Amino acid sequence: MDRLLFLLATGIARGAIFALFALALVLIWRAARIVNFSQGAMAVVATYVAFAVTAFTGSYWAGLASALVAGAVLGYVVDRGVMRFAPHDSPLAGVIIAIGVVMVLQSALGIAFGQQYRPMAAPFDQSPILIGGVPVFSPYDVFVLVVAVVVMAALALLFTRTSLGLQLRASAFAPEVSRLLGVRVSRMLTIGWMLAAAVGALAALLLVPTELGLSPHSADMLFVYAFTVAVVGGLDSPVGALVGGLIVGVAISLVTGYLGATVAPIAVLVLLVAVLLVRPGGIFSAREARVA
Amino acid sequence: MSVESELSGRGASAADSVRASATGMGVGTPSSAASVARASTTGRRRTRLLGTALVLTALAIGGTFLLDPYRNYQLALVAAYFCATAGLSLLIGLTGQLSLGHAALMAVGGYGYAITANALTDAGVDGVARFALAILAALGASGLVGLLLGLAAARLRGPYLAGVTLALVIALPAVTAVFSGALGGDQGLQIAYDDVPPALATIIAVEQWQAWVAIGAAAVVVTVLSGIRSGVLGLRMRAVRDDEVAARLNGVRAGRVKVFAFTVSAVAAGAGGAVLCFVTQSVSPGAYTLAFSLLLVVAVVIGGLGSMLGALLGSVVIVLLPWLIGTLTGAMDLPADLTQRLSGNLPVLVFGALLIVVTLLWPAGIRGALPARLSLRRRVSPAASSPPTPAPPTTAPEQPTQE
Amino acid sequence: MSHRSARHSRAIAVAAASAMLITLAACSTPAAQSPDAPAPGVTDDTVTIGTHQPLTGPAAAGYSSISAATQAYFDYVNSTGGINGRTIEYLVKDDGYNPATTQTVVRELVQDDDVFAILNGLGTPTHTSVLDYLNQKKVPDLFVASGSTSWNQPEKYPYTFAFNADYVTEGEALAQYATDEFAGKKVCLLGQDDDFGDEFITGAQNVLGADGLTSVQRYSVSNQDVVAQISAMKAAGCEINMLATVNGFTALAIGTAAKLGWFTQWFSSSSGADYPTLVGFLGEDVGPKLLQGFVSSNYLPARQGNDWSELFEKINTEFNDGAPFDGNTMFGMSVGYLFAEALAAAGENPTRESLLEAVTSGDLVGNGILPLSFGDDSHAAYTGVGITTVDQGVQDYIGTTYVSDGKGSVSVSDAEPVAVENEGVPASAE
Amino acid sequence: MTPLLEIDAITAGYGGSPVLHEVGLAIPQGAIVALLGANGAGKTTLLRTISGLVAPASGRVVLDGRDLSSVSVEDRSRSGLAQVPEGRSVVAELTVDENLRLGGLWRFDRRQLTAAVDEIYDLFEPLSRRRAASGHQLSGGERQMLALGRAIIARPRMLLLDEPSLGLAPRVVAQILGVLRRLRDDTGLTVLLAEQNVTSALAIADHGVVLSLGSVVADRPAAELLSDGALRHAYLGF
Repeated sequence: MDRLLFLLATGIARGAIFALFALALVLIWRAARIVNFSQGAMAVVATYVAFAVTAFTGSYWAGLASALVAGAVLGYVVDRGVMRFAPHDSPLAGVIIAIGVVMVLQSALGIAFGQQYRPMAAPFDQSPILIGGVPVFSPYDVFVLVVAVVVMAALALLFTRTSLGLQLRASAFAPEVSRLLGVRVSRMLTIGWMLAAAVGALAALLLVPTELGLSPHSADMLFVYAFTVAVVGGLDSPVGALVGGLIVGVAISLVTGYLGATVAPIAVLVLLVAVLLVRPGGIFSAREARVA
Repeated sequence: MSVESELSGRGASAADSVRASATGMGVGTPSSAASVARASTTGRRRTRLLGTALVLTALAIGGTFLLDPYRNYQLALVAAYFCATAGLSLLIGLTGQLSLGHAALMAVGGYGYAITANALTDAGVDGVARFALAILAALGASGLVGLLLGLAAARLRGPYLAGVTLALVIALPAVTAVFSGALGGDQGLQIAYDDVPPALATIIAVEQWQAWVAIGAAAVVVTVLSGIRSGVLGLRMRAVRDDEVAARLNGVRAGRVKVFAFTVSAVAAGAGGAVLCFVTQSVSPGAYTLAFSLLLVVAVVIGGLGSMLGALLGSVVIVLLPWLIGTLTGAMDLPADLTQRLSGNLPVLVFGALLIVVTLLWPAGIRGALPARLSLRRRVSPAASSPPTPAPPTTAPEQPTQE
Repeated sequence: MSHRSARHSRAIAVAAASAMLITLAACSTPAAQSPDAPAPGVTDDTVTIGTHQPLTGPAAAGYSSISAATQAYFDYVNSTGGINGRTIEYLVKDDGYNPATTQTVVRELVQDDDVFAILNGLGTPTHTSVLDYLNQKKVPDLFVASGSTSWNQPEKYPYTFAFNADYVTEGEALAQYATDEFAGKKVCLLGQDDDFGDEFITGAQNVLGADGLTSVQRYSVSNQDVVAQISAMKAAGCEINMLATVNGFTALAIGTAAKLGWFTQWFSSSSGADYPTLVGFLGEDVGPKLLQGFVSSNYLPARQGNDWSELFEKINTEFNDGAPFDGNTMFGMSVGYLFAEALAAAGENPTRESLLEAVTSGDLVGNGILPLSFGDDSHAAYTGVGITTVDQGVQDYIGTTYVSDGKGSVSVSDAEPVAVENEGVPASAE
Repeated sequence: MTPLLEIDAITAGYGGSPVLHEVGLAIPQGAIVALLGANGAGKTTLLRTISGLVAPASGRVVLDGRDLSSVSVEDRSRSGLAQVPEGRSVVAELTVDENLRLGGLWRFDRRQLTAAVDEIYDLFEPLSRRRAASGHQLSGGERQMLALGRAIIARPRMLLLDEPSLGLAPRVVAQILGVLRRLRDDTGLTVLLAEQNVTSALAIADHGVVLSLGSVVADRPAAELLSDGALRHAYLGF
């Protein structure tokens, strides 16, 4: 029982990071109908910026802020520099270009910084607090959860309560009509990329201190798991990203704990196939009609 | 090059042609006149296809004599990759299904080959019998996995399918670790080595023999795929890609077409994996990574989606480019540290940049940019038409077209 | 349809031309090697050898510095005039720890670059994929960088020789040390989910008995989260925790345990026990504290406080741009030294056969803390390991060395470490 | 007096095959002009060219003396040109309220916007009862009202309407056209109304333009069009 609680807590803490990253995927999907395969690589680039800034200033928070800025800048560059020119007649073009961006960014990082892991310190203690003798969340886990909740709440407010959010949603759902109404859809698309890339960068930044350290491949598995999360939840659904993130995080934790680490990727595959066979658009798919 | 000939030209017309063919000769009871006409064009097409295949294979086999053993090994790799990229190109280019998991399907073929070959070796079977049975097992295994995956794929669209295939290739090492008894875990399986047949032993080296076998296998796979591609089935695949609803309304069973395409593509990939296993005498999960899967996609895209010649050119590029870059950086007198960082990374950088540039500026790939001579010949040919349209003009994603 | 007949006649012409080629060309024809020709890769003043190493990809982080160290050692030897008047050219090819790439680059080394031998190819899955090939081609495959037992199969792979003490031996020695010094404690094990973990577990069980391990946990390199495994070991009440982990995961295991408030005894394989690397992962502040009392096995000279380390550190400063001096540097230079020794012993005009003879002669001594075991029926380099501990930031031998008989039985050895001679340049053949 | 909207020899189409050939029109301030013609005559293409969604191969669109050639769709809208596309394209994922606000975002601040939205609710009474309903819950008539309301909320000078009556009950059509007429009378709104429903369009229009196969074949006062039997037969089918 204790062990179950412990594994659940661990799964939730990691699931929150998956959910954040998946949310970033959902944001771009909604805005541009592109699954941003390059998001992991973009997030790692931003995390390198954060690493450098933290090393230079000695402040974790300056690093965090710079990761958000760097993420947004990258989002701008990738959108305006590459994605905007993607042929619109093929739904595959965006995916393929994104794969190209991954290859470019990761190899550029490898050439610039080499492959070694650069350990990143967490801003809070990572030792779990004992509750009734059971180690549950560490202060850092709590920090991660709080950040995840705050970011999601802020995004929800942005999208539902502000005119920018209204324009972002309208541009995503009906770009042509929005333009006829004077909405600068192209700018909204770029803002969507910047927002998503910043959120993705934040997720990677939160993940790295719990792992071996920063390397050009730090976000590879994060992307795979978060993509699973987004697909399980439904690419159109931010709520799906949140719920999917927790499901996948807890599932991986339980499988690793009870069946072994080796089985985890198989469990993810099985989960993915099972969900999609029952609901081909993910658990929270709005409707079948809106497809790429 | 009739490998390149296409029945139908631009994507938009594919649905229309199916409409015509569905009423005339497609799924329903065909009118006899139409079926006669079809039989004769099919016959002509087949003859020409086989002729081309034979000539090209003979050329490739002849070419092995000009190469040293290492180039012959590279040629064998190209041939093995060609099996897989040809299948993948058919899948992506014709049905619009994006698979990021073809490396896993190749691995299935490789394991099928290795397990069968080892069992046969233990049973005392060797030579051609062992090779043939092991290849059959490889094709069967990859076909089965492809069928299962295709059944799921038929229900899924674009990114969802990409997600499942991505998870498949990620799960491959886990599968081999869990079943390490049969699959050898991380180290994979090793097989006994097939020497040059005694009759040829004095003429050719083993690398050359391996290249022959690989070329032969690729020739068979690609000829079959070309046949499918230019036949009624290819037409139906295009129709499903362009407009699934329209295709359905015209009697094309979209689900079946997709499952069929996925299965065929998986078998082709499996053949590639089996050939690779034959050439290298081993198969292991580390060789079939996500990065390799993406590299196959790179090959198909930069070669030119949907085109067999493009798949071949793409395979050549992914084999030769890393070697070329390595040779170049090796020749430059760079600091050791920089050389180390460039090695491995630079080819990936170039591949990524190529992928972006080709998709943005050159959507028909290398194949589409070939000199006019080839396209001229195609224009004269009656059964051929305009170059392949890699990008199906489907109901485009809603996206603003400009600033 | 005239174009078609034109095509056919062209096809026939092409076919005829290729038939001509087939009869004329002899480029690929296997030629018997003339016995007087110099060995591949050997000229009057150079010997070219090659290796495959993970310089990129996820595994590069832990290992890419090894070949640089070997290269630095060869540069040092070359600066003194080389071996028997020949400088050693070391071709390092990146395989990204991908067996498919290994196969390609090793063929390139053998067929295109005509190397004399392959030295220190790194990794079990990668090197396994070229084992058959190298032995078919009769290319000396020296001092493989992995502790798999696969390399020690003289009958099946006469051209392949190991370098590392194998994982079984390491597991046996560490388990024996636990039995000798920590009798009655609960011993557990965390292992990588591949041959590394499997063979290490076999070794531990050889000594402790089939159910002598209280808990056995596995991890997968693709998942950098070992909380579930460490918490299970903690819950099982483990007291001695054996690790078949690479450096990153050793650090991850120790760090994760610390986060769980669990400060316990660790026994690590040499593959994941490099002190400076571990401190790098754990951080300068807490690393030294968490690693106090850390036990591991090793067979190469300690990183500091002996003649070898002083020599290698000097070479590192001079020929390796002063790269961090760590376990990988020791390993890489030791490999270089052993190869130089073998090459020197292979004679004035080395051939592949004389090189193999030199290795199997049993005369090579290497630079380890115990003698090499190479011989006609052993292709294992070290059949034993010494125990090291970390005390106040210094990782050194405690003087206990175990030797395995290869049948599951371990005994204490009183072997003496090999001393440095001739400034670390093996004497050329007289 | 210079016309509010001037279309000068527009040739336009999709993928290189022109739908419109040298179309010219001039619409004076405050007029309601009916754009008539059979299905495929080029009515929608003309409207999309005016609003900027289709780039003409040649020719100009001039609004109030300003050449719009290099003006983006968004900025055309912001300079007083509103379009209600065919098919009552409300954004189905947004609520009625959000759809309306979207139309006025660029023009008003928060407070003014609320007032402007309320004005639309006054104009289309049924909508005010469905403020929180999402677009896909609305009836066809409600959608048309919403699309029209959203187009006029930012007080455009020129309104382009594409087949507003399509598929709607006559009563609803009358209501919507009535609103148009009132807007013109009250605010001087200029309207270009593409319709297949000739009678109801000409009932409120001052002027009629007939397109056939992408060319203007008639450009006359509404009453004249109605009385020209030959023209009606040839192009308007009644």
